[in-house]
Amino acid sequence: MIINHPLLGPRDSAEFVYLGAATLMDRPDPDTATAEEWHDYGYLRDNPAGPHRELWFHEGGDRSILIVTRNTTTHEITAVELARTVGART
Amino acid sequence: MRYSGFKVIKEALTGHKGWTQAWRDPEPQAQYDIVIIGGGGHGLATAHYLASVYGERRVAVIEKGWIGGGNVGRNTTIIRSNYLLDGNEPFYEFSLKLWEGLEQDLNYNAMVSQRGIMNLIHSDAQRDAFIRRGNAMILNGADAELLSEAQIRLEYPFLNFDDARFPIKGGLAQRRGGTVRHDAVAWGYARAADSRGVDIIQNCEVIGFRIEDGTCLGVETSKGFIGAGRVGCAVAGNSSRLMAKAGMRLPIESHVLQAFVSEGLKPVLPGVITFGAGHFYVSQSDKGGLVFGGDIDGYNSYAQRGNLPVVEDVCEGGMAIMPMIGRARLLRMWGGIMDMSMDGSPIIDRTHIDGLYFNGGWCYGGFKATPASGYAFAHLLARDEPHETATAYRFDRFRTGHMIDEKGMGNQPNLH
Amino acid sequence: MTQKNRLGGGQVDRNTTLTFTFDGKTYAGHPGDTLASALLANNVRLMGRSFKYHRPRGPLSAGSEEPNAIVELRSGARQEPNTRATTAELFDGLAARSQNRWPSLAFDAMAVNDRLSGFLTAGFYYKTFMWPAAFWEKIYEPIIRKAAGLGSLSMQADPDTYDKGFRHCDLLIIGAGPAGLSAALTAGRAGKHVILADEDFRMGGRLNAETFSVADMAGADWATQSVAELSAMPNVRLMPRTTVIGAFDHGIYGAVERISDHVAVPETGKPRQILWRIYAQNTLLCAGATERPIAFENNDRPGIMLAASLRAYANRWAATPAPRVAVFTSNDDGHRTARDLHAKGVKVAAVIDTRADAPRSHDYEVLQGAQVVDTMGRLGLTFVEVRQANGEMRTVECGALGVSGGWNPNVQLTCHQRGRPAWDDALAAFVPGGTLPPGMVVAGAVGGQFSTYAALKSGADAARQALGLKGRAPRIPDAEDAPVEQTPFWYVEGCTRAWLDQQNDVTVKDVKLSHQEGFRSVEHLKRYTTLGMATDQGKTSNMGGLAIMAELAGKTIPEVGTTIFRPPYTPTSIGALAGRMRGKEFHPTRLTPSHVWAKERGAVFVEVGNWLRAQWFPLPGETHWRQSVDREVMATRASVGVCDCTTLGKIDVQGTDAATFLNKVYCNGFAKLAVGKTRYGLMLREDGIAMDDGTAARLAEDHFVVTTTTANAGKVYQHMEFVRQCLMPEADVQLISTTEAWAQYAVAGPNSRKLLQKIVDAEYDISNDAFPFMACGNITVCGGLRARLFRISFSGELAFEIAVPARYGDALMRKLMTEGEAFDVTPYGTEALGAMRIEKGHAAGNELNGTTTALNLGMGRMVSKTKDSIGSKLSERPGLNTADALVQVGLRPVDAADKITAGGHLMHADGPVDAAHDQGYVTSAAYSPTLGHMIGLGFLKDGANRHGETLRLVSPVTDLTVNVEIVSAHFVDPEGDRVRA
Amino acid sequence: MHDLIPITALGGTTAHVDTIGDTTLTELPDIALASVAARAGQETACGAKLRDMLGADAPAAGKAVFGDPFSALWIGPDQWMISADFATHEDIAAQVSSRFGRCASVTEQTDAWVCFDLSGAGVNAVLELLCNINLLQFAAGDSTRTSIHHLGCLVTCIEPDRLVRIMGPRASAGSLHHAVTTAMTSVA
Repeated sequence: MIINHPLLGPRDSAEFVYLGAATLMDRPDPDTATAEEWHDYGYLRDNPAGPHRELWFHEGGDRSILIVTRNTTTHEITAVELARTVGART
Repeated sequence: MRYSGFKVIKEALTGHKGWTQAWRDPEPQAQYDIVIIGGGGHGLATAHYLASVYGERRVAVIEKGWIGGGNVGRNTTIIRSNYLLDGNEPFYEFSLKLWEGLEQDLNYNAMVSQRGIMNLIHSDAQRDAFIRRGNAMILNGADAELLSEAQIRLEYPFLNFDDARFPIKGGLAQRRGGTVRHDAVAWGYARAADSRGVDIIQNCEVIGFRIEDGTCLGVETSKGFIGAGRVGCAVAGNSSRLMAKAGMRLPIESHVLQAFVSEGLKPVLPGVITFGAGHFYVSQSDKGGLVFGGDIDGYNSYAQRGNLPVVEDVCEGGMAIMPMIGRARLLRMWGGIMDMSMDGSPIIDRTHIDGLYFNGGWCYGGFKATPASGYAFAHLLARDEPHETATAYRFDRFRTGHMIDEKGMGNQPNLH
Repeated sequence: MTQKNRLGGGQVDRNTTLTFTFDGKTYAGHPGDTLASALLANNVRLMGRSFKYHRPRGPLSAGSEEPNAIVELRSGARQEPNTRATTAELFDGLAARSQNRWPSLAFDAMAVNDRLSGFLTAGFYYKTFMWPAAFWEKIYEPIIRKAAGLGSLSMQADPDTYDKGFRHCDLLIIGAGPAGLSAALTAGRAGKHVILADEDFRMGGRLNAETFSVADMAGADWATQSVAELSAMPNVRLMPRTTVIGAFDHGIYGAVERISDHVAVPETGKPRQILWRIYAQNTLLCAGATERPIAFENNDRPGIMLAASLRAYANRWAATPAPRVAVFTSNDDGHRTARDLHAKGVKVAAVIDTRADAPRSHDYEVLQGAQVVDTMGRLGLTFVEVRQANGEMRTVECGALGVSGGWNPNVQLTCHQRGRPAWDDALAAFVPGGTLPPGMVVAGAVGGQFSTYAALKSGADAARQALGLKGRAPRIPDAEDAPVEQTPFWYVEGCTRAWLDQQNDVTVKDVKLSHQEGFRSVEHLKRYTTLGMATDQGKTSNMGGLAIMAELAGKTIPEVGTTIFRPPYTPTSIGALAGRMRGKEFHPTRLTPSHVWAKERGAVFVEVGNWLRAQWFPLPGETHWRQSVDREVMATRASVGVCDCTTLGKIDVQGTDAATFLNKVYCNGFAKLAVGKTRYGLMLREDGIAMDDGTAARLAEDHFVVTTTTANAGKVYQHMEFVRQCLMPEADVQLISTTEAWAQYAVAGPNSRKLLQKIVDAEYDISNDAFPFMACGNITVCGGLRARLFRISFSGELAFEIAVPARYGDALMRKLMTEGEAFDVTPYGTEALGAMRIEKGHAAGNELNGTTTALNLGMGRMVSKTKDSIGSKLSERPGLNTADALVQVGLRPVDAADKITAGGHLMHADGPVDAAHDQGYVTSAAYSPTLGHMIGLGFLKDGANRHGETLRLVSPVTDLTVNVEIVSAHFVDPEGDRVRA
Repeated sequence: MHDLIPITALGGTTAHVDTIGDTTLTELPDIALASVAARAGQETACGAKLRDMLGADAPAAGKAVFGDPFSALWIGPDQWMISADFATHEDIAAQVSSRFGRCASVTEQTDAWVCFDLSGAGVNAVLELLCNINLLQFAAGDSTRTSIHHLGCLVTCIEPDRLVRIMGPRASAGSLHHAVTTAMTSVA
């Protein structure tokens, strides 16, 4: 697969390490979250057949973590963002 | 109709006119006691044991395509019970015992071939881990044998001993491990279940569940509503998609695992060999093809196909451990969709919806589990309590912290 | 060595004669020949045996779709099984052998299977061999396995090498027939970066096999001229002998280039093959079409082949299988074969055409509305039996029969991303469907454009369309443009032993039986009969099987389904897919800065991940590794030892939020760590399980150096980047790995300070007061070299770790050795390191096994309750905090002579020994030279409260049962006086 | 002056040079390296300092800037690798750090890497066997991190098809050297 890196352009996915669903960025608030919320965060996944937001670490490149929107049935990639930028915005 | 050598000879002499359909092709009835969703190995095995062991008479298996078209038809055919943890080992050993009696049970030759499985050891830490595992196997009533490097040289002289990046330091063998003709498992269970009255309904896709007041009453399908006292889901690979129709999120990600077969070669491999310092395992089929595989591609996918990096990674492992295969040719590669669970172990459990039961999360290890999975799921469906070998496979183990993590990789499914 | 069946003309170089052998017999051929064409020219039709029935077989085709003429090439370690004679390029000295026969190709004892074929029908093995149960493994299966496979491996390591590479292009054109060449010319002239790949060694595709003219010259000449023009273009890369094996995601194609398969032995240093990963903006598939056979009784005899292959042998290779041939066809294309062979002077005995209105000829007899109903000839065709339109039978004498049932587009690559082909009624064939791999278009015969002109035009058009080229369309050269008419004709009525899949011996009868038994979907058919699962992947067989199944089911062919094609397009050497990553190069090797020195010193090395580390340093007279290791431990504990610990991961953490960041990733606190101090840290995964441990040294308010275990360095770095970028995006933290930048040595033992004082520059006071336990700092050594010093200890002794830039590591080690002579300094390896850490009770990889918590490790109280850190919440789950949770303990044998084995399980001293009574397990074990017996670390249920208890350590897999006493894991200096000395 | 004699990444006391066919691989031990990462909120200030130091704008993503005495490669968002002559800049981290003050984190990287120059006609033929770089677009000043035989490397184009600099992990210098010379032999 080819991931169109926002800074570096098209890069082979083999340069990346897959980290999982982008929901991993939504870590529960340690002060308020319930045990159930921690369980859901840690263990439940939407796992859709279709567009999926997911994290790819550019280990063999610039060490950015990207949020890639990729269709799990066709592997088509429709969006790529820098996780740090998105995380800082939200 | 019973199959036998005599029957084959008789038919050969009479022009094969007497062979009948291996299983019927019925239309669904309005109501069953138990409906199994998924005509793969696990679903068909469940139906067989429901009928043959638990005496259930009104059982249907519904399959969206053709039976045996999922992971039971696309795997590397290995059976073994070389697990470490108490939550797993008794279950897989039970499965291996069922394999050992499968032909007689089903009156179908699935070619269970116990030529052994050998996990190679390449470091002291790995040896320590394999000794622990071998002991766990023996303590659970399975067989295990630790081999020295010298013994490996004797049994597997073609491995790379002298030019290895990671030298072979021994191996953990399970002599009762081996391979099975995978398609025949689906067909054998189907035929046996059908012969006891189970309706196998192909090309019937589940569109949704009918759930009222927290109770599942049946399934909406492409062939209309089918009522059921209990509904069991065994659709590994598609578990999340199916259970989403019942409003559930699962501790599962779907990943693609590629597998490979070479052109037919005269027999060279005694059994299954796994390379402990790379991603490569291999056996040789009764037709002569080297059947091999390695790691999952590593990203969520329902596409049933993989990509080159993993193909190369697997072949690199193969050439590293077995450099004689360089001139053998890869004939075909394919991808199956794995239910990768959050701790690498399966789930056989009730759901929070009455009458709805779940079997899935088999990761890439579902094939070897087929008989025990069917048996344990049948037990759960018939008795509404877990089978004694499958008590740990609960949904709530992640909530309570009782994970069954053989590889110690934690809640990252693609690492299991 | 007469080439009895060699004709005139063709594209073989008669000026050069090549000699080769087949089954030990010597023959002659020419450059340009394939093994098959040369054998046919030498009047050899019998080239192989089928898989199941061992039927005699000759080539069915002249290309990579070949199911029958499969041979072993070369000898010794280069023996290459299952090679298609139809694509093997002839070279001088080539040695080929037939396979799957015994004792000889002409007389094969296993041909008895053919007599038993009535019993060996599709799926027969599922129905028998079940009684008695024990017989399967002992008797039946060994017999079946003995018959398995076609060719054989040499059992020796492949002596050749393989490369892998990457290429990028604007347009990848797959297939250099008329469509591909036309497309390449169009794109190349427009200045685009083009790769043109073709599996053949000669580009031109069917143009080389036909007698058509293009632009008023022979088609083959036009191809040659076009190739010459293309090769002069710097922006066009021609890749003959290159098979595109697969279409992968996002325009990545796998292609195997055969660099040295047409020579006896690769040139020194050159690869046999190269796997190219081609990154194509656009791809044009011009893969052509494959002729399809017709099934009729005994249609598999040597000499029976596809009609277009018969004429390819005649036209391109100037060879005919026999001087007298016949053609069996359902369409006009078969007549081309008759015409071309007749023109070459081959006697055409008859053209048997299934159509009543078949065109007649002056040159040979045409039997209209006739069908071949049987054939004769044990090892090669002698006669065909024909049923004529009027029902009369007639025998036609011929040594070869060309069969033409029409053409199937080669849609394989269009299906590699699971797109399904579409049925084209007009062509009565599957053509590329609507869901091609993104970026791919097709042209030429694969798209149903069967005439030469249509191929040329569609190639040019498709290239223009794919690349968005503007301007006037190029002129298409004049060429053959015959209308295409394909009358479906799959099999001759009433046939049973009529082969569909010739290699796997699947006949019409087997398909009928499959249907009868309910195996009716295409996937069931394939799996039950093995149709299409041979080395040709069903290129010539799938359609026939589908057509018959459709007829039996009363459905159309597309209703029955399509088989899916999977990579690779043709079978691909495993060596090529592995490339250089084998032997010692399987993984890169990491060497420590003291490696050169250690090697001089005679160290024994061990692989630790990709690192090579010194395991121990044997001295003269030491004959067993334990002698060396015990000495190293004792010397270190007695005076001073040095160990290279560069392999530990080092991560530089800087920024104003560095301390906050570490507070998040470590379960224990770091915010209040003073500058100049180091702290032990335990890192959890978010699921509460221990991930790694190490130290963090605070060099400045905003600067830490974190160490990780050797094994987890990459994982920890990745985890820290995740926390930094995904969980703390606003924080001011910067990370970079410095693992390899610094040579880092542990200097341990009571005299370690004294030794270091001889090296550390005088202005740095490293006395216990000035530089106490867990101190750290930047210093200089040996007269001004920048260095770092950490007072940390893994051995339990007074110890330091000293780091200098890696290039000085060798010199520093030598310096430590010479300066340390006064203290009998001893270098120690990983074994002594391991023994000392077990003596001290430090957890390592065996304990941090991915399932253990801080509680298990006896560090439960380290998990801070006053702050949030990764993993702290999920570590609170009840299942991880049961009263009988496993806790790390030490183990000593009750009888000091007894052995302790890592991996052993712990059981009550009396009582059952089984999984249900398991109390825990041993993680690490070593001989403690300090204590004079073996010791171990392990995890034991409620271990903290069971010190002093005697348990049974059982390890049935190593045949060991010993009694052990549970003790504290801190065997040496439990109070920690030494490290603080 | 200290008395410790350095060795090169390949383990010699002098730089290794291999010429095979038309290409030459030269080990470059005399390069000092330091990473510079802008502190959060200090990106502009850090960019200005880089401009001062390089005499040019800091290289953008995937680019390199060559200067005297300092050159720079982009290695990540707001992160660069600065290089200079070892003889005069052995203490490059201290030198760079003093220029940047608190607007950047600076880390010595000199001995984290082994540096090679691969030169000669047809360098691209070697490169295409080693790493996935689109050589159709690899122009002078382009720099990319890529994988060579499983080793993460920085490859910088100095002169297209004639001269590239390859930086790889120092501990694996031998494996990297073997990979490159093997490819040089393949295409020779």
